[in-house]
Amino acid sequence: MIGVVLDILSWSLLMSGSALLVIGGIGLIRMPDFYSRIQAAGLTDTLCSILILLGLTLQADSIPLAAKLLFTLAFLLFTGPTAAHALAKAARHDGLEPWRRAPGGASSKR
Amino acid sequence: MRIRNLLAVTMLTGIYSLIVAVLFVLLDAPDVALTEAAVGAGLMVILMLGTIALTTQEERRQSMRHNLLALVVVAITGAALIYATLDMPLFGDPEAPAHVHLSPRFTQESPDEIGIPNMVTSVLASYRGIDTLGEAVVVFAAAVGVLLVLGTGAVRGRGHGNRGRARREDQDEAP
Amino acid sequence: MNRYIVLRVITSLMIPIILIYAFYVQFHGEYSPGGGFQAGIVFTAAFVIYTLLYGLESAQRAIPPEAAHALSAIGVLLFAAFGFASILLGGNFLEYKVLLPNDQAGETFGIIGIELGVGITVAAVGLTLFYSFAGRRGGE
Amino acid sequence: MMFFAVALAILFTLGLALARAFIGPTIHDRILAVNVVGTKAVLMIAVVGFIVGRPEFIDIAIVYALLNYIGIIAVLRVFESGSLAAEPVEEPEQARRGR
Amino acid sequence: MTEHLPALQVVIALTAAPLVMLLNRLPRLAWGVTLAACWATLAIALLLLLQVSDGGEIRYEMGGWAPPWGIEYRVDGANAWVLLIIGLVSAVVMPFARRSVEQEIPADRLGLFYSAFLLANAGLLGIAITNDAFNIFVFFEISALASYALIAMGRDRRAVLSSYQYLIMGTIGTTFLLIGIGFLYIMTGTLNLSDLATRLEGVTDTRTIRAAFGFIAVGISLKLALFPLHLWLPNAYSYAPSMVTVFLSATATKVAIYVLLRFVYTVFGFEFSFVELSMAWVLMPLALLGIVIPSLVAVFQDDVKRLLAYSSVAQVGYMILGISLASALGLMASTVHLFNHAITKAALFMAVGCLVYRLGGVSLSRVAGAAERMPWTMAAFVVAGLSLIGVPLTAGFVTKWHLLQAALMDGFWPVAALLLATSLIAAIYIWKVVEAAYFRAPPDDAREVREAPLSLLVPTWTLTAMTIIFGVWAQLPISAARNAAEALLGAPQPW
Amino acid sequence: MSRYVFSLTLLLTIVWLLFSGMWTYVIILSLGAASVLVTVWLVGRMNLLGRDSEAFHMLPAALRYWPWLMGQIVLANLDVARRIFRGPASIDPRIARVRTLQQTHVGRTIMANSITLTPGTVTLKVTEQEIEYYALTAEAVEDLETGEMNRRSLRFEEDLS
Amino acid sequence: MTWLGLYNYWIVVVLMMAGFYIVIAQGNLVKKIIGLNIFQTSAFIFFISLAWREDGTAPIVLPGVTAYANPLPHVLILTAIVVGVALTAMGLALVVRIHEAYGSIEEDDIHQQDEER
Amino acid sequence: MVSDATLVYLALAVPLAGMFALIAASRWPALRDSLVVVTAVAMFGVVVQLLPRVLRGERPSASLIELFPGLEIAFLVEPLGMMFALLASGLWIITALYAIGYMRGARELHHTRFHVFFCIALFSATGIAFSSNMFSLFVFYEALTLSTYPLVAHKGNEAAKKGARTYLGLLLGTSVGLLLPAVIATWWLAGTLEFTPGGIMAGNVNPAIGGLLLVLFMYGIGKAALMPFHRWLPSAMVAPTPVSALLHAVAVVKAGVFTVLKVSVYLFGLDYLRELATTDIILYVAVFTLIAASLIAMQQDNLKARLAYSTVSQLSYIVTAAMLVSEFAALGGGMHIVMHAFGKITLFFCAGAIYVATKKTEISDMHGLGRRMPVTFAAFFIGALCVIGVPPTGGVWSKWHLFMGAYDSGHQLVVLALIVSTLLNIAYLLPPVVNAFLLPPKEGDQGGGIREAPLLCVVPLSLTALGCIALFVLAGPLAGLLRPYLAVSGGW
Ligand code: NA
Ligand code: NA
Repeated sequence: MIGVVLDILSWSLLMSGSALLVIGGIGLIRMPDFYSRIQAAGLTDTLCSILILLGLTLQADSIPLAAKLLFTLAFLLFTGPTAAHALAKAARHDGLEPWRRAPGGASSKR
Repeated sequence: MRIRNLLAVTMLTGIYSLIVAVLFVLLDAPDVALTEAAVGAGLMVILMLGTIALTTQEERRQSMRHNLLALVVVAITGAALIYATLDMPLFGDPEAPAHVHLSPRFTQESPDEIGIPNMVTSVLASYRGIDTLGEAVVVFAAAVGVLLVLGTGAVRGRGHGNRGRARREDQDEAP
Repeated sequence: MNRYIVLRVITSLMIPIILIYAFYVQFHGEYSPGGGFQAGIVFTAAFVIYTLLYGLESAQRAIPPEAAHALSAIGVLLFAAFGFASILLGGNFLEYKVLLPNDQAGETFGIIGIELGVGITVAAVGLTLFYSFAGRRGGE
Repeated sequence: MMFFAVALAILFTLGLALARAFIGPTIHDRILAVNVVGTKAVLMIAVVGFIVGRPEFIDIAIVYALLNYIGIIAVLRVFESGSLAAEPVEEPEQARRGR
Repeated sequence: MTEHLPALQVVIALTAAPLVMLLNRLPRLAWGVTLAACWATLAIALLLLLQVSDGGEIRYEMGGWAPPWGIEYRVDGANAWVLLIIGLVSAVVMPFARRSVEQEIPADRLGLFYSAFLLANAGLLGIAITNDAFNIFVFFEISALASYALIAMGRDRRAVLSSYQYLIMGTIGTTFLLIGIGFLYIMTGTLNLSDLATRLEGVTDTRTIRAAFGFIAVGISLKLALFPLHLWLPNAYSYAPSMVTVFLSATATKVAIYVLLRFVYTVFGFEFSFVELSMAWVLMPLALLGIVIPSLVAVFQDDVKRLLAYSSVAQVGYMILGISLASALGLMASTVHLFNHAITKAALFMAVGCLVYRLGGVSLSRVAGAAERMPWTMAAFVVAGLSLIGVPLTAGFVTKWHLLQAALMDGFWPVAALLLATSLIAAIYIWKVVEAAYFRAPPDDAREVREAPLSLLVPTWTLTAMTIIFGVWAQLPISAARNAAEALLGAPQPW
Repeated sequence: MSRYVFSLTLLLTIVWLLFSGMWTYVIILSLGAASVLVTVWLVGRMNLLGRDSEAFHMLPAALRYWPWLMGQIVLANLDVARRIFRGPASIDPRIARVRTLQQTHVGRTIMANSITLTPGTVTLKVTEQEIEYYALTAEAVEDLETGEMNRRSLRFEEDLS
Repeated sequence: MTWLGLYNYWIVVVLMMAGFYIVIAQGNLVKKIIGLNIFQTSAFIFFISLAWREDGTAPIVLPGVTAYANPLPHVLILTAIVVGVALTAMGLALVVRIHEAYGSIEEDDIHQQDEER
Repeated sequence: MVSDATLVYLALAVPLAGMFALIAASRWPALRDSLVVVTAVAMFGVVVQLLPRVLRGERPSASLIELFPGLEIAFLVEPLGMMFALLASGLWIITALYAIGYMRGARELHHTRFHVFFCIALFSATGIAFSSNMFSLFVFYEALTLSTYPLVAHKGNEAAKKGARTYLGLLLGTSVGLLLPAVIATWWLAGTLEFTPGGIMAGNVNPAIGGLLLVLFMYGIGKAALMPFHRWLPSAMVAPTPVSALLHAVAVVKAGVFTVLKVSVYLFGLDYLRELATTDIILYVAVFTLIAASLIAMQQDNLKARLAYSTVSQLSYIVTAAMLVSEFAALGGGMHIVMHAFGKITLFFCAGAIYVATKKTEISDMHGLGRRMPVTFAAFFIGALCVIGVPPTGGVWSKWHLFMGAYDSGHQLVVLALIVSTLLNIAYLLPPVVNAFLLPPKEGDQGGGIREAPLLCVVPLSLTALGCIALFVLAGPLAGLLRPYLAVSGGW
């Protein structure tokens, strides 16, 4: 019984993670500039990793395996944003300007 | 499509290694995958970055010389490789000579003979121990070679690190 | 104040973990993927990232280049020592089963030993290479 | 079966990221793409481990995650300052002052 | 302990290397340890050669694992001969090395340098002694890696460049070799050379095995600098430090040729290589071109070292020619030339090393008039040069004699004629140097030059004397070469 | 100092045991013990002991902070995913700054990483007084200016000391 | 997966030849080494493929399983990878020195300089 | 009683020992020069010791080393070799005296090197003379080429180096390119290289191949200067005169024709030679060379060049003798080795003496010199007569045998050619003497202060001139010495 519940839970975690992953990948292509693509990449780095690795952890059959999966997750959560920050910082440092909407467009909302 | 920045090329090389590593996992070769990941995405990238840092990031235009001779050599080699595959056992065939000759002893008896479950380690360290000693020596030889060619890189006793090389060092702190 | 706050904080958290992980890879090569070579590279990686963020001088204070050089040789010698020990104990070169009364135990012992030798060599060589490249200043 | 679905999704994203790595256009885009490929490969290896029935090979994923991170930092370091090593670190006391 | 000689043959040099590296701060001691290791290596090689001189063989199971599961070292007449060549050259070159290397290599890297030398040495020994296809690859790379480092230590900036080019070419070569070994493995499931020979019998008609033969042959040909794959060699030999040139020219290509012989004769078998694949018809034209063209190029060189380097390519051609004659006598001529050329070329490059030591360089204009100030050095050069030309009573003549005989026996008259013509070309390029040294006035800015020190002269003359000794008492090398040929052919021959 | 050595040793031991799973093999356990000691020694040599952070005793504070952050991450993810579907027309990027309340490296790092971790914003530069960041939308800037994240990460920092 | 037959080998061949072409035709010394890496790595795939068997699993003991991939090629390639990185390190070190001596890492520039001398 | 082998070794060892002594004494010129003479005398003494034994019909032999089974360096003294060795070592004594005088008088440098290589050349020549098989002979033949190279290049100027290059190139080229393959093929076909009475080819080598081998041998023995491979000989004239005298009138060129005779008689055998199609071809090449070289000699104004072409021509006499395949001619060929040696060395000595005394090298500059250097020119006259073959010199006997041989074997054309050639000899050898005595000195050539060359030059040339005359009487004993060589070769 518990097995079935865990399976279903893990299933849904994995599926939603995969969905986010695909969306992030599309964003990586679709977003207009480097900074906005970082956000798309962030999508895949954070929640997506969390969902997939948690989903896998539920399938793990030993403590070391579960520990390693969670460790991997923690590691990704630590390093992902750090790398993203370093990247963005370097780009900024290099003088890369963010993409702006055309004046008079939706930005006038603010 | 040409990518002229060597940094980008380096990273793509790392990616290639990584994809190959994934492939190795798929092919049931976790030890090799681990090594390929460690080397191809780790050490190799670091060494290339070190080289680029000491030389240049930009490749000159048209350093690729499309010459006919190279193309012919590559074509012949490729044809020879394809030719060679034609009589090979099919991919994954359990009856292939590679699976019936030496392999059975390694996979069936080595756990008892050696007492450890990782057959790759058994073969590597015991059955083919001298190969592995050779491998360690190759690594050692690389150190000797690089020390001979590049020196030790010791920074002690020669003032401060690489300050002279850094560019735009302090702008970061500006508001 | 320095420009790597975020990186340094995160990384200094990670370095001990990377190091212990390297040792884990080193000593579990008999049971799971890994072994001396992979462990050596992971070990080197810890020092690479340390150098990236704290400078070469700090890294060389932690493990001086001379020590790395010596260790790269010592690792090989450790490996070879197991070979010579096998000969002295009546076996062929690298015949670990003669090292301990029980054949299987001897093999395991030998493998752990030579993997350690490989690990030491690879880690030390990795460091040596990294030092040589990172510490190089043009046209010596 | 569900692992296959996840693997396919990862493969899809890997492909898109690879495309971004080739397209660029800036070096930053490429590094970003490489980073994405790296982290997705970590997931891929973890999932493949389950597919081939040997999930304990997650070790490979961990090593890769580690090296990918270091690689990205190193690339940025070289790109920024043209050198692998950071400038000498300030005194430890100064560093601890922040605590 | 004697049963461990095959292992010790390689392992002594292999473990001396890290030891010597630890002694980097004590260069003299490092040199001493290296010397001791080389002499021990020579002693072991001699013992092994004696043990197999009756046509027998020695087998040694590494790690106590029986072949084909474990790696086996196997010594027979053929590789004992090659081991002796390596041992001899390294044992003679080390005494020579001390002064020469101290002058050419920075003092803080001497230990590293000797360590690299030992690695190159151990690699070559390992290639020669192992009976495992993949182990050959590993030792190839050990020696190659060390060689790249050694060559890069030359003082000219082109040394580094030529080392790089050698690295690229050499690595392509070993990768080809690896691919070929892979093909063999996929069809047989084994790596042990003897086991391969047996298990190949059923599958030689497959395309995979034919391709394996091709990749292995091309890969090794790159390593042995077979024309036209020789491009790396002249630069590498020209710009390397003197001692390195001496050692590599005398050993590296020889070992590669041995590996080729091993694969062609022992693994694939004479029948497959020469009858089914008609290998001779590929090798012979290449060998002939490889003799003629580099010889001609050598004539036009201005730098003595470079001249001798091109001559080395031509000499490789002689060895390959002997193989391509596809006869026992031709094979024997090649194997005896392995030795004769090793001592001859080593002696020549040592003499050049002496000149470099005193003159700083060896362009013809710099060598001009050297004979008067350095009579012993130049005398050694002349004597060894005569051996290179193939003048009677020198080692070189013994080779030519058998090679010509083998060519005539199969009715290859034009080949014989070409061989003789190239001997004359050799006479021309050697004589260019002799003429400059003896009959030209020294350059005006010539420094006060003295004869090379004894520590350089004695090794030089040791080898020079050998070119005479083994040209006069030729039975020794000839019987060893016959033994080697019989080991490769797998049957006694009616010589 | 000994506090750091102790907590590090403990952390490493736990990590080793979790990874290893071979709790009955004496050889492995003793090798593990040796590994832990060598690692601690090396970390000491690297001058990292108690330098910028100390992983182990962050745990309680982290446990309090993380659930909230998780929520933020989920919300932000959904937002960005929606905007990816709508295309570039739906975003309005800008660069903004927020004053930091934190006093330590660790505190500022947590703030900075939290900004980055929530999709839609990424930290560009961290100084003593403020964090410069890029935001995909105006809404994201407004969220940060409410100071919720600032307050919570300050709390984290206070928990640590 | 025998349905893959030999096709997978052919893909490997294409990869290998791409690397090989870069080695020969590239004038940039760093890229040449990268080409060499691709060439070698692709050759490694070939070896690992031949070790795989469709009814097997990774060669680490799994209770109840008897069919394992052949560990021998894995060992060979482990060694070959290590050899490859050692060669790369050496090659890159040489490139650094060439750059110091010639101020360029483009083959044409370098040869031109030596000819001028 | 010294054993045969010891004597043979001693004959070879003396020049080598002398060489080392010379090197040791190089700092003391007087000592060094006396050592040269002592060595030459000692060597001649040793060689003479062998003569009685050979005359008694003994064949002193020694085997030095065996390279590998069947291939050895070994010696056997037979009449032809005995004669050659006596000739070379005997004339060396005189040449040594002359050389000392010449080197000092002409202010040449590097005396020690000069004498050292002279010793090696003599050693090699002796080795050639005593070789018991073709391999040994080949070895010493090459050694002779190599050791004379430094002598030819002695002056070290461009001309000397160029001449020496031609010299070495042609001699080494022919020997390695043609002689060596011939030797190897012979070994392979006949199974031995031993000089055997009656030859080793018959029955082993079919005449078609044999004919080819003959061509290889005859052209391979470049020192015999058969056209078109004669160019080395005039080139060698850049050498100091003693070199030209001993080596290029005696040791080197005679080594060539000596080898021709040995090969014809002991490898091919006259009977076998008759069967070969190419024998006549070589014969006519030799005849052509003989005439053509004479014609060229006539056009040379440089005295040494003229003598050189004369030598080319005279060598062809001996080759002709061998190819006539007549015992009579072969005897004549053997004798001509000696006769021509004495005649030509005298002529070279004279040329050297003229150079030392006047620095003149061109014949047209020598008008009227006869009265100032009467001894020299008188000797020149006698030498010329000997070469031409006019009584009372020894030359007449060898020519006589040659004529008879040609006539006997029915080669009328050759007889005619020999007559024409003799006339040409007269035409190019006598004018220098005649002009020197009869014509007045050229305008502007005061000739003031010209006297005879130093005594060390004049005495040797007088001695050899006397030798030419003495040979007229000694021809009988010489023929007696040589007869056994023919007895075994011809079968009569
Ligand atoms: Na964010
Ligand atoms: Na983010």
